[in-house]
Amino acid sequence: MSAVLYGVLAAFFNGLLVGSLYGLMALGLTLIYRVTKIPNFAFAEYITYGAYAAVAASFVIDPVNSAALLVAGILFATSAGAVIALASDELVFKPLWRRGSEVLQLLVASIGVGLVLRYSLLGAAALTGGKYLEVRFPVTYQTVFSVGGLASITTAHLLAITSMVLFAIVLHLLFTRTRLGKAMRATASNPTLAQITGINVILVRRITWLMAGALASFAGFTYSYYNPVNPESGWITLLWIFSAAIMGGFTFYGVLLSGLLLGIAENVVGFLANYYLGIGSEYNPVIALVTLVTVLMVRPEGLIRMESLVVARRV
Amino acid sequence: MVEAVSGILVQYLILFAAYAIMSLSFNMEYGFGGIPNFGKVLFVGLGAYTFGALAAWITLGIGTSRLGLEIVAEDEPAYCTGTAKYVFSQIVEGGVMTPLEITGITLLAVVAAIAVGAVGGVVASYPAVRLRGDFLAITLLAMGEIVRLIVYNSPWPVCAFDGLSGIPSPFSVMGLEHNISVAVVSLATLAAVYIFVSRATNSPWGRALKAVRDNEIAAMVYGYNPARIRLQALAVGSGLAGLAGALLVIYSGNVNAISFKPDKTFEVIAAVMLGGSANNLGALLGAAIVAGLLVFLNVSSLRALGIDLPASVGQALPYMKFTIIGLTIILVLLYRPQGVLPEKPLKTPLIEWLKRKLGRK
Amino acid sequence: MRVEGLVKTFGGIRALNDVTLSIREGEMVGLIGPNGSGKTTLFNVISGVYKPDRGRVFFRGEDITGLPPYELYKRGLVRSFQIPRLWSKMVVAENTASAHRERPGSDPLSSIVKRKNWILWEKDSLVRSVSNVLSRLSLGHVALNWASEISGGQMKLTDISRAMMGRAKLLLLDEPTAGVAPKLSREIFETLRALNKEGLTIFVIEHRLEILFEYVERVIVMHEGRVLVEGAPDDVARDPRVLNAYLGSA
Amino acid sequence: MGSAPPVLETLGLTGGYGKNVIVEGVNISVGEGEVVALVGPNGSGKSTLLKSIYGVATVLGGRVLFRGSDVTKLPPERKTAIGMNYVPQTENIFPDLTVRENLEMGAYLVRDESLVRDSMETVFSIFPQLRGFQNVLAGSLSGGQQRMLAVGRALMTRPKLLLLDEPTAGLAPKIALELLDLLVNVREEAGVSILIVEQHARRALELADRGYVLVSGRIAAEGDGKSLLAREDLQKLFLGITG
Repeated sequence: MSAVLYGVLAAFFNGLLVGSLYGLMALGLTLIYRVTKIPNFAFAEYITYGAYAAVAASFVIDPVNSAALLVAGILFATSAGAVIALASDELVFKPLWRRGSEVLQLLVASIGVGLVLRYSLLGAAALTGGKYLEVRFPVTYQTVFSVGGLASITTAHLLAITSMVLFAIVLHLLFTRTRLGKAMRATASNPTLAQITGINVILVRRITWLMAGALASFAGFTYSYYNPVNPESGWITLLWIFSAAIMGGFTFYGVLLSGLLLGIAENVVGFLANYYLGIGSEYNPVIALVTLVTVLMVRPEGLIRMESLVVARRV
Repeated sequence: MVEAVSGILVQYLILFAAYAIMSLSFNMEYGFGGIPNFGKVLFVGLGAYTFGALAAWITLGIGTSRLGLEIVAEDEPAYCTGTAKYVFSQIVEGGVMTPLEITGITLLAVVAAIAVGAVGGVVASYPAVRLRGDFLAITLLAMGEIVRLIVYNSPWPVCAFDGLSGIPSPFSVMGLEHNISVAVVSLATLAAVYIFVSRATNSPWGRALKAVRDNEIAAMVYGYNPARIRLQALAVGSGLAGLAGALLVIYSGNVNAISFKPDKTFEVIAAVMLGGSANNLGALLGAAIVAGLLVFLNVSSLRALGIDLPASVGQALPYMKFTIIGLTIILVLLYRPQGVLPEKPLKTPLIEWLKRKLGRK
Repeated sequence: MRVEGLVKTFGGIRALNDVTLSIREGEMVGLIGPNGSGKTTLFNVISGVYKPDRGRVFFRGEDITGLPPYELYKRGLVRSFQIPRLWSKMVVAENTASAHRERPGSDPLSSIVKRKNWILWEKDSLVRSVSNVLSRLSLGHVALNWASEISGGQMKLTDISRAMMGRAKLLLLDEPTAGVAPKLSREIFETLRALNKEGLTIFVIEHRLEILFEYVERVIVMHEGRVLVEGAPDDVARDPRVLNAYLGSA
Repeated sequence: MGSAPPVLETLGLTGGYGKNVIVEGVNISVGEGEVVALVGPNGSGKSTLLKSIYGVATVLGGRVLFRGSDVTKLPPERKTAIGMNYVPQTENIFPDLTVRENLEMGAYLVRDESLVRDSMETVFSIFPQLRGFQNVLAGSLSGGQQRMLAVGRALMTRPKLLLLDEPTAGLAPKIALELLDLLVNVREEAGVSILIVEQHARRALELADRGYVLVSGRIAAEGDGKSLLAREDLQKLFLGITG
């Protein structure tokens, strides 16, 4: 096999993994945005905290039993993320929303929440002697099959892809088939009318945050399963997550596809640019960001929309 | 002890001046004009890169020819090489250039930094006219990251991840104490910028900015072209941001793209929200507090003040600063959304006259 | 001002259905009609807030269809809104002042370089015209209050004060007296009449017909997106079609 | 109307927004199975009266009786639960939900699935047009269809009383007429009393059993629809030319 093809394949496999993570992470962000209209910058931190909580599970569970550890990791991560997400809404976003704050104020508030969470974790890691400035989930992934030893599919791929697809389907079904999901959409679409029809808007909001937080931290767990994690890991990925969410037009299937596409494009295009033009892979992130800015400028309603969301209304 | 404290105080004054200029500029765009320029750090960076590269390039060109040297540099600017560092040090110590020359170069580079910043602002007004609110904020933030990532990885203009360093200090060439001189010049610049901004905003233009911010359709009906006013605000604001960037480089003698992460924008946002949006004095107050956090919450600063921290706390301290900044943003939004110094009517003859008239009653 | 064959559709509903009408220079004309008959939409199309699907708008002989509102302002066309769109975080006097037709110092460069100029202008002429307009509308005592913190009637008046400052040739007023006490409503119309006498053309949507009919020379009645009747107030009031329109003709 | 208490009765109802009084001392009643029209010139407070009854606007004085019991202080969602429903003039649907989902959300408080299905059938039989659009986003319906959906949504809880705020505002005349005709079906098929605020006074009064004319926040005339229409002074009331 020629070197180019080989390299492209390796980049593609890697992109598949990274892209699934983007998609997985963007699902929770989308959930929050669709129900509460908050562009939540603190979402990155729910991911990071999830990863750290998963690692914390290994202090409790005997690391020899890897299956039990995986389960404990997931449980620790999701419960931590759900609690933190809910707390950030109850303490910050809900009071602001009640007062009728504009979107931009909510955005700034979420940046504040993000700073507090991120740097508290960094501070705590530093306080404990810097040992936790980088952590890794003790159970590592295994190669499932490999082409020539470099381009390989691993259990991390399987976990990321399956969970992303699964959660996207679950969320889509939740929103289209269930009473709760429809109540969530109704709340977002017309809160006053939702209240009149007897929907408990506050409860719906709480459930949304719990779910989104759990999703974020599950993604964080998945991240820590294949990569070392530091307190800034979530934050560094945040703009990519936003890219995926915006490209997908904040629809669950759209976000899934955009995430995959971003991850694959970033890696494959990056590889080709390196191979033929000598541009280093350190420019890869630029691809995602330029895509984001382009999409926002040209089609702010998203590139890949898998549902019609906002319709032309009378002005 | 006294020396150490005064050293920190000087450092604080410089940082205060730089942050105050950034805050005044962000306040003009966001507070008065309602444009969420979350890419503030991009324009500060543009100023810094421009100033650093231009000053280094000219200085090095003159320096090498006078020293009879020749620098061969492949794939990177000559000023990134080790020889360049030697030339720079010779300029400071060996009197290769006259104070007048180096002052001229510095001023030229400052003007260029302002100009490039302003041009960047004009470019940024393209999305600012088309997008609103959160999407605009994310776009500008992402634009900032794109430029930072490229600059950080490319040898042009500021030597990639090594950064451009050792730019000769004009004050040292003149035989002055560098930090104190920078502090004096920064404060003088800040004073000029403050007068500029407060005159520009306390004017019919300030009313135009607020009109577009408060209700765009009404502003259009009464003859204001929002696209033009947004462009003006971003051009002026980004020019000022470029100036702040240049000041930071003059102070440190280095430029490295790593220091222009979004966090810097967030510090500025925190300063403006804390001090009071659409209030220039508020921006100063906010900058004073934020710069204070950044300077004094440091192990070395605290040690100089006689406070010794356990080693572990010392390591956590740089992070805790940002926790406090984040907390500040949240608390201000929750409990005093208008900031410490709330928005006031613009100081124009009209308002002064009305105050006198209504006050007399 | 003349509009020809204006059509504007929203999601399948024809808000304006072939509207043709004209206003002569110096006239004061009332526009009435039941809710949803297209009055406000007509104003929005004339003033450039919406673009019409079909038809043209002419102002003093010039085709101004689809021009942005700030271009229309330059040509002397100013409007007010039914729900006043004030600049809420500016004080009343600033709201009034910002609508002034002359605007030295309203860009960053001239606000600094020509500072003496505009300060002098503001002291000499702006202060006087603002205080004139405000006292004429009895807003003097709230001149320094935030526009978001005055009563609904005062908001209405502030909006009118802006329209007066614009020193327009044609003024479109959308329900200037809605939510204003009856006595004040009359005063508003007295002011409008005085402005009209000074040469301002006024086109006004109004629901208080008893007041409107006293002041305008001509009334245009809209119904279901069309011009139903136009004529002198007394004739219009007696026209059976108008009664039908208000009671709901089958 | 027999001896049973009227479905709705207001006693000296005064309401508005904040401290702003818009309607004052209004006494009206709606009997079992009656369609009552509330007409009057623009700005006379018709919508506000409806909102005060349902609890969306502030009640500043007086009482609201629903089937004999005092419901003045009940929040809107409680009123929905006990059989009153309200269709606001605007923003009366969930634009981002499909037609079917809008109806389901209308019956959010009804747990019994078969009841929901029955109610939906009733709505579709009253508004056959909607049946074909079940899976279409409500926001993309035409204005007339949106109003039908809004009324249908309110019918999903099988209310005893329906408060309709200008269901025909902004509709083309032909469509408005169709909708008003359909409202007669609503009464018959869903067995509900209706209090309707209507701009098209003539149509509404022709359709209604009784009517009230509201002028400047007070009841200026009342009676059965036909006799109200015959009154000459009514025309004057509408054009606001007094004396």
